[in-house]
Amino acid sequence: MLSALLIITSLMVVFLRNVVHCALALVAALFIIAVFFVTLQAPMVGVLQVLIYAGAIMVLFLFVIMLLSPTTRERGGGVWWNLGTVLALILGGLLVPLLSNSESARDPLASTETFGSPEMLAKSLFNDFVLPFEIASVLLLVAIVGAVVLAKRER
Amino acid sequence: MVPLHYYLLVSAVVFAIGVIGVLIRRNLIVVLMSVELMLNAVNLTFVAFSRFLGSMEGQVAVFFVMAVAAAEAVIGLAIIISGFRHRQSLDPQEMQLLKW
Amino acid sequence: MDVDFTPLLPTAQLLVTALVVMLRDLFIEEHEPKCILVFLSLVGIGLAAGETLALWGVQESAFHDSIVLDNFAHYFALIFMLAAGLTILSSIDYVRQAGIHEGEFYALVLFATVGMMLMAAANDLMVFFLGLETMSIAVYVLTGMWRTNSRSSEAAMKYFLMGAFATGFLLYGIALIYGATGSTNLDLISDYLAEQPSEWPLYLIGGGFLLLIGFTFKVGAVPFHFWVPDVYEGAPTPVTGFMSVAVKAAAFAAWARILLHKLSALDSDWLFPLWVITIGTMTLGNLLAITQSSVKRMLAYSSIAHAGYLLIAIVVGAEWGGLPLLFYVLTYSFMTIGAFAVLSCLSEANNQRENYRDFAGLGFKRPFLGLAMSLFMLSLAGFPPLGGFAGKFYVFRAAVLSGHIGLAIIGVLNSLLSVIYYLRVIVAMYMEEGGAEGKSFRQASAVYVAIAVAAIGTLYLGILPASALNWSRIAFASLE
Amino acid sequence: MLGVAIGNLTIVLAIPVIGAAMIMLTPRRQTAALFSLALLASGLAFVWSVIVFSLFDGMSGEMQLVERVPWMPSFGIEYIVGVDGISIFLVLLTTFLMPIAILASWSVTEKVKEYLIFMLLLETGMLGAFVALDLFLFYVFWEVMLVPMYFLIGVWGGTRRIYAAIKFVIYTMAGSLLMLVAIIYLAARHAEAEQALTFDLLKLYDLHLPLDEQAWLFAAFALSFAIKVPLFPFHTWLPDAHVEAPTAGSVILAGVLLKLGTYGFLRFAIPLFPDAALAAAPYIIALAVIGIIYGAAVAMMQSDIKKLVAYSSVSHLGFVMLGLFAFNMQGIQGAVYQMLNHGLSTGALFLLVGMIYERRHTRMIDAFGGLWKPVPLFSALLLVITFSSIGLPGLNGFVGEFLILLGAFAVAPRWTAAAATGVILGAIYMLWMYRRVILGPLTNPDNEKLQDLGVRERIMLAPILALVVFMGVYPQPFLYRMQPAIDVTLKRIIAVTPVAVNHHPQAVLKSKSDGR
Amino acid sequence: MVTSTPSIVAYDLLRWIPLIPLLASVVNLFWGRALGKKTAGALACAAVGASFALAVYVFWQLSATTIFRDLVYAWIESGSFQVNLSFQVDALTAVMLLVVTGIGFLIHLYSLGYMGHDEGMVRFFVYLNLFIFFMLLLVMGDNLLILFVGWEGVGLCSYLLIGFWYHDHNNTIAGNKAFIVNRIGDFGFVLGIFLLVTELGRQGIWTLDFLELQKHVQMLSPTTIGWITVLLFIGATGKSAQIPLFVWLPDAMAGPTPVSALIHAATMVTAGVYMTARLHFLFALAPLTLSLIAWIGAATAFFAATIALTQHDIKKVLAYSTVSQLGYMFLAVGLGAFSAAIFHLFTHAFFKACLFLGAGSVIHALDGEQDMRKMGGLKAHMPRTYWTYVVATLAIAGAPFTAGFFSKDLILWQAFSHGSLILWGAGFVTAGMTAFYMFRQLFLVFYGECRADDHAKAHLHESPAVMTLPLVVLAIGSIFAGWLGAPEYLWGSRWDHWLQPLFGGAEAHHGSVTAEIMVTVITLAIVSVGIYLAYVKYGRTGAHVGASAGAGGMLYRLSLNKYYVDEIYDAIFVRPFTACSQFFAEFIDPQIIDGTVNGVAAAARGASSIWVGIQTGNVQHYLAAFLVGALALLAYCLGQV
Repeated sequence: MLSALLIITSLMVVFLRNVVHCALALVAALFIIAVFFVTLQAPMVGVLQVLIYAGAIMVLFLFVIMLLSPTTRERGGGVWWNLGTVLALILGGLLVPLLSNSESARDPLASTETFGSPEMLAKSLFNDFVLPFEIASVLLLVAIVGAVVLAKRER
Repeated sequence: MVPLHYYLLVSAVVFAIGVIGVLIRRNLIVVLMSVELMLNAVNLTFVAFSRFLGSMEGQVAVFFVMAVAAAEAVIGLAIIISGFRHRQSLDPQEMQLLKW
Repeated sequence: MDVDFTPLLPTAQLLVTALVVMLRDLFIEEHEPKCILVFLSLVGIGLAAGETLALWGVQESAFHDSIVLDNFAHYFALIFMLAAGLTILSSIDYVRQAGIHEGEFYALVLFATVGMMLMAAANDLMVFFLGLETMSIAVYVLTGMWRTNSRSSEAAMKYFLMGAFATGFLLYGIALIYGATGSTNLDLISDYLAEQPSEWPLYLIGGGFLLLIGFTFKVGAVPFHFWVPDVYEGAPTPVTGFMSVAVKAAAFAAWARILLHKLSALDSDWLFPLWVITIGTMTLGNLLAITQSSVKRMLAYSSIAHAGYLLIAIVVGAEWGGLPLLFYVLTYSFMTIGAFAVLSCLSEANNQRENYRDFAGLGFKRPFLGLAMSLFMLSLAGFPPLGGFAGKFYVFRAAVLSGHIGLAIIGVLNSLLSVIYYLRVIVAMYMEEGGAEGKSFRQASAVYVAIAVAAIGTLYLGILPASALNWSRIAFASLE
Repeated sequence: MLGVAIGNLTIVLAIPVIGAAMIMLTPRRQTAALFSLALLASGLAFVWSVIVFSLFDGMSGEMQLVERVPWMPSFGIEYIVGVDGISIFLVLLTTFLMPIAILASWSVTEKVKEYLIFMLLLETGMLGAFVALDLFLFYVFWEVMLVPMYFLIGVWGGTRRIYAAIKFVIYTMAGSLLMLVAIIYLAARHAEAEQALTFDLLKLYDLHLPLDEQAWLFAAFALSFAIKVPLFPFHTWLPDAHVEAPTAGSVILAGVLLKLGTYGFLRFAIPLFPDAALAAAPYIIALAVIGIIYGAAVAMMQSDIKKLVAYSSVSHLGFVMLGLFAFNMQGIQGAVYQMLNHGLSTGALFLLVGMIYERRHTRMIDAFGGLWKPVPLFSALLLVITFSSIGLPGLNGFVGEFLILLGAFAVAPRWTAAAATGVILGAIYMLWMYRRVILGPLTNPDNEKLQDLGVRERIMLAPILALVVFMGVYPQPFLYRMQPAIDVTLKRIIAVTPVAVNHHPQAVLKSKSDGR
Repeated sequence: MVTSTPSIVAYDLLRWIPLIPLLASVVNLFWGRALGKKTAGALACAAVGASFALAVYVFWQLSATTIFRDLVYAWIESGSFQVNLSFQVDALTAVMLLVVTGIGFLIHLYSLGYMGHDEGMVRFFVYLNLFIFFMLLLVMGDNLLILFVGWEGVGLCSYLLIGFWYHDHNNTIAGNKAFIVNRIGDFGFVLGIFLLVTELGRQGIWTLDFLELQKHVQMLSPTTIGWITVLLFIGATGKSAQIPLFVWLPDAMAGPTPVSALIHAATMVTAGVYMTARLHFLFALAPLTLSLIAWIGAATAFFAATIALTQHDIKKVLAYSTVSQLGYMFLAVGLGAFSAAIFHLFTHAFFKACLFLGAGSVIHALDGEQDMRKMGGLKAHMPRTYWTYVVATLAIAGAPFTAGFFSKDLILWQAFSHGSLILWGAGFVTAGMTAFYMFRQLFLVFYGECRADDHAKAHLHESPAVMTLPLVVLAIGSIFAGWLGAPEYLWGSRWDHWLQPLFGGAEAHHGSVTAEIMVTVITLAIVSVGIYLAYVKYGRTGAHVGASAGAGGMLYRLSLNKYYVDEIYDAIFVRPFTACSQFFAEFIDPQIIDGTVNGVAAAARGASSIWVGIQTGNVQHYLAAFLVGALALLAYCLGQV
């Protein structure tokens, strides 16, 4: 049920003609994924998903869309669309057998109720993954600098 | 309880759909969105695995992926903007200065 | 919790340097000279290099084995810093007259270097991934930094799109491997692979292949090479040099550590595809380079071809290929950086002088540039006694010793093919008239220093490679 | 590492490089200084090589004055140089021709500095290839040699110089790269067999591979050498290179470079892979003979003197190959002797052609005629050299050709008979050329004002002519020094006594394989 | 036929005989101009004179059974193959030595006068001395290779001297022709040597030394010897202008007349005969080759004579007569009568040299005119030349008690007694024709009224003494030289005694004296017939020379045009070869071979320019390609398990 929704929204992202509609479809898709996260006992991640993606990133997208407000309507259809679609479908066709084998069908482990709680996330984040955490900060710094350098309007 | 490969398949499908978008859309912003879609598909995989392996690493990974996704989105949009300044278009197929 | 930060010292050093450069930049007025920034960054690199040398031989892993500092990491760290240093040296005037923000430029070069060092040292897929992204994003920006130049921005766009696309696959691969092995830590992964080779889930191998795709993209091997010519041509010349050397080197470093060593259990699975990819990469690169009219683009294709030669070392496996791989990367860095430095010497804001005809007569108008360039070209073509030859020799030697004589023969035939277009540069420089005016070239000593260093390195590695070979052996041995 | 006392051969190798370095430091305006420096360096190299010759013991066939310095020890790559009765003469030939070539370059006016530097580097390259006893080292010099020649042709050459230069390089590399693989493979096999990693030629001699492996390796080596020689189907780079190269370039090219091919056969291809060489002998002999006749026939049709001489080289080198693959003392000795002869006479021919070209700026035969009246001395010298290359008894050419044919006749009488017609053809095209250029009425008015050879030109030619006569009248000093070395080589190939017993290659091969 | 083993004496004076002319030549080469014509010429003559004197001195001490040897140094050593530069003089060599140096000296003298006005005189004498040197090398060398060196050397000198007046194309072409045709002969010669060496070498004998060879010649199988001798004889046909390689000699007349006399009549062309005689022990073992030689000799003698009948050029007539006389010599050789051959060589040297020099003197007088139709009636103007010419003509025609009489009849008698009538017949007829064309020449040149143009007539003059003196000497020689070899029924042959030890019983057939006299008489008969015909046709008045040209049918034209041999050779050998090498040079080399090479390069470029198209510049194409690659890899991954 959920997954059907997810797939539909994603398809809308890809196939809707209007950029804004695409963006909104993407927001919807991200929400659904967040829901998935919650069902998978990752509430914290789900929350972050909503905040960062639906909140920050999508807003950024919408800003840029407004900023550039493309005048020309995007051209679509034609052989290229079909070709691309076919290739992607083949990709799906290859991934499916790759992923769906008996081994991956095992049942979930009996999990403690604390699993996925903010504490656990924080613990592993600041113990095992403190270095990546630092790197991530550097990464974001780089991104900011870069964005400024690239997008700043020349005086 | 839903088996693991159910999630895996869903994410695979979403990934493929993202790929479609990157391939066929002639609007860079949408292409960028499709990339985000791909990354989210991967996130789903991560979380699913972490759930079924009972290890937090997957969720942590998702955290980092979000950071990366954010960074990429930012840079991508910046590049799109600076490119838009050069040729008033968002059509990736109109970038033809460099070839052969 | 007690963490030993010493292994991170060089990385941290560079990071700090980058920040300092950026901050210092804020206090410089628009039109003042910014040599101080160059000075700062070089000092920082120098210190970092010094620390790395001091740490040479230290074998430590920190942060729950998520990062390993060994000679391998140090070796590549030195290569990255060398590349960064030479790039900065050769880019001073280029950047200035291209109207690129210098502070950010140098800072980003340093950031990229940090990312690379993390890649080379990463012992955890997450660390590797973040390092990779740090590097990539920095390089995307560097590529597009010449904002007044539409080619530059187009290159950035293409690079970014394909890079992000590839990232998706890479990440997917990581996810699957994580799913199969239950960890992102390479030690644990390799242990898992060692323990029960029998019941690998299919998607483990699939993940391995997706990872492979990501790497193949980064090193620019056929059929994932399409970004290379366009991006290299569009990017500011010093950046191109930096990319073709440091980025490639970083990718190969990670490849050597992760695929060749930790995931070596999967080698047999992708041996054949790699074999095909190698041959395709060498051949296509050399073939397409022949008909280029722009030297810069020719060098881009030639860098694809060289990725092919490096892949030979990968294909023949860790036992034989390790040492040649590292040695080749070293020699390749010198000659390529040098070539691009010469190229950036020629270019001007309004006219980039990248075509063969712009080189006409250069050899006699600017003997030093001519000599250096022909040195680099001959070295790339693999003439003894230059570094390029030594590198090729050991690669082919490894191929023969490990029984891949076919690869060796195809390799030498390819380098025959490459002679055609490398010599064209020399033909232009010495045997044709006209071309760019001699005096209009940049006189800045900095570039010449970079070129000289590169040239000396090329010669030295060709004539007395013994010590360098020794280092690379030690470095690769430290992986075990 | 280089703390070892530097030996004489190394000094001979080093002198030109040092000279080049000094030239590099000299301001380019002082042409005279540059030339005299180059002349000094090459002359010094010659003197020193004569010293080496005096230290050389002609009675022993072993490698002498050997120097070993570890280079890349972990890969068994060493710097090994040494000479034996074969290479010493080629070294002398090189150092002897080089000063003359530099004298011949007096007419070079622009870019003199680079020109001289390349000449000297070229000399080192060639010398190195002659004295190297480590396969890796040999390969290095072999390729190093290529670059200066490429520049000499490409920068100071004629109208189609670029085409010729690139053709030259590509052609040569095509062969040598495969040889590189073969070298590596050989060393690898040796490492397998002996557990000793080395590229030392003398050690590799002792490795005996099965015939099929030998065949492949021999093919790889032979291809690269055959291109250099050049053997019949691989010769087309030669005319272009010769025609476009500046005079000195042609002199060195014909005088020394081509010898590297034949030398390579004698020093590397044959003794390293004796069985394969024996098996291949019939085919190579066939090619050589075809080359002799074909080269002569094509030479006869040329209207450009330089091209004619170039094709004559194809023919002459065919003789050398024929001698080498006779696998007996007469054949090989004759071949080595003929290498020297060809170096001298063809070198002199190119010098003379160059001189006339400097005066008239054309090399077309029909632009001349009746030159004897204006330039008698030139004509007389050209006559002598012509007859030397025809192989007139009493001049050097005869001794070599006679021994070659004698040796070859014992092995393959019919092919030798065919080859001997090459002697007739040689007379035909050379005399025809001479007649059209020098004799007959003086028709072209441009030729009336020609002035005869000047002092510099006489100085250049005198030593060559002296040698041409001396080597024809009294070859013993050369021959008896070669003999022991060739003996050693022959022993490596097969247990042939110097007597030209009639061994048909296959027969010997069979007997050998039976012996195993 | 093992000969009495000769006694060998070391005698290091020999080397000076060839060396002196060489030194003179070198001196003249470098300082000739400085010395001036006169001195240079004098020096040259003196040198030859000196070596003549030496030769006589050596001859004096020589006995028929001794051999003088002089080893200078080892020339070539290779493995066990060794050749020395060393000389030997035995009975045979001594004869040749005297001929070469003696006649050579006379001709040098003559040249002083003849070339006196030529600005190239110094060069001329350089060549001439060089020639003497090589000729001496040829006759004195004690092994086959030194002989070959001389052999080639004289070829070189003849090349140089034929083309002496280089500014005329015909001369230089003739020179080339001479050298190249000789090369063809030498080709056979060398192969012969190789066969000899290698075959003996297989027996362990490595030598080219004549005495050694003679010792070991039995080791060789008859067939081998047959091949060797045939190959060597091919060399001889080249050098001595026999069928099929005689074509160069007539053209060689382009050279100055003394050259024709010395090289192309007296000495060089007889080298072939000398060589066969020198290797008699080898040829004697090859009966088939001998008969081949005999037939070729006879045929050459006959055909050359027929050609000589009709020639107009005074020197051409003599040239063909030379060829014909050489034919006689080879006839003798073929009959195994080496001694007779050498004897005829000896006498022929005298009268033919005399004839050539006479002709030269005539040409000199008419400054350069060579066409007999423009001569006549010179008897009055140049008596000395005339008389000597008459003597020589009689000698060559074989008038009784002249040199030619003895030597020619000896050969004919050999042929007759040998029993092969055809050979004899050929020689016989040739004798008649010889008489005819020689007297034809005599009449045309010296009798009748003078047909020369006026300005030539104006300064008709007898040649100076320095030219006529040699004529006289040679004329005397051409009478008495023959008396050495008189037949048994006269005072007997000292010649045979001299050469007997060398050739052994080479000629055994001595039939009845009556038969021998018979043969002689018949020969004289046909000779006189020949002379009579000549007189009838030309003697009374040389008026209708021109008419005679018209007369005569096809045969006449055939003979006049030398049987079109040159044209035939041109059509058979020269043209096809040139055509084929043209094909090589203009098609095979540039198109096929080079075409392949450049083709490969072009292919690389082509492929490059095509494949470069895949780099479209459209990023989404790139992405698609990326995806395809990824799919391929994943597919492979799936396919594996």
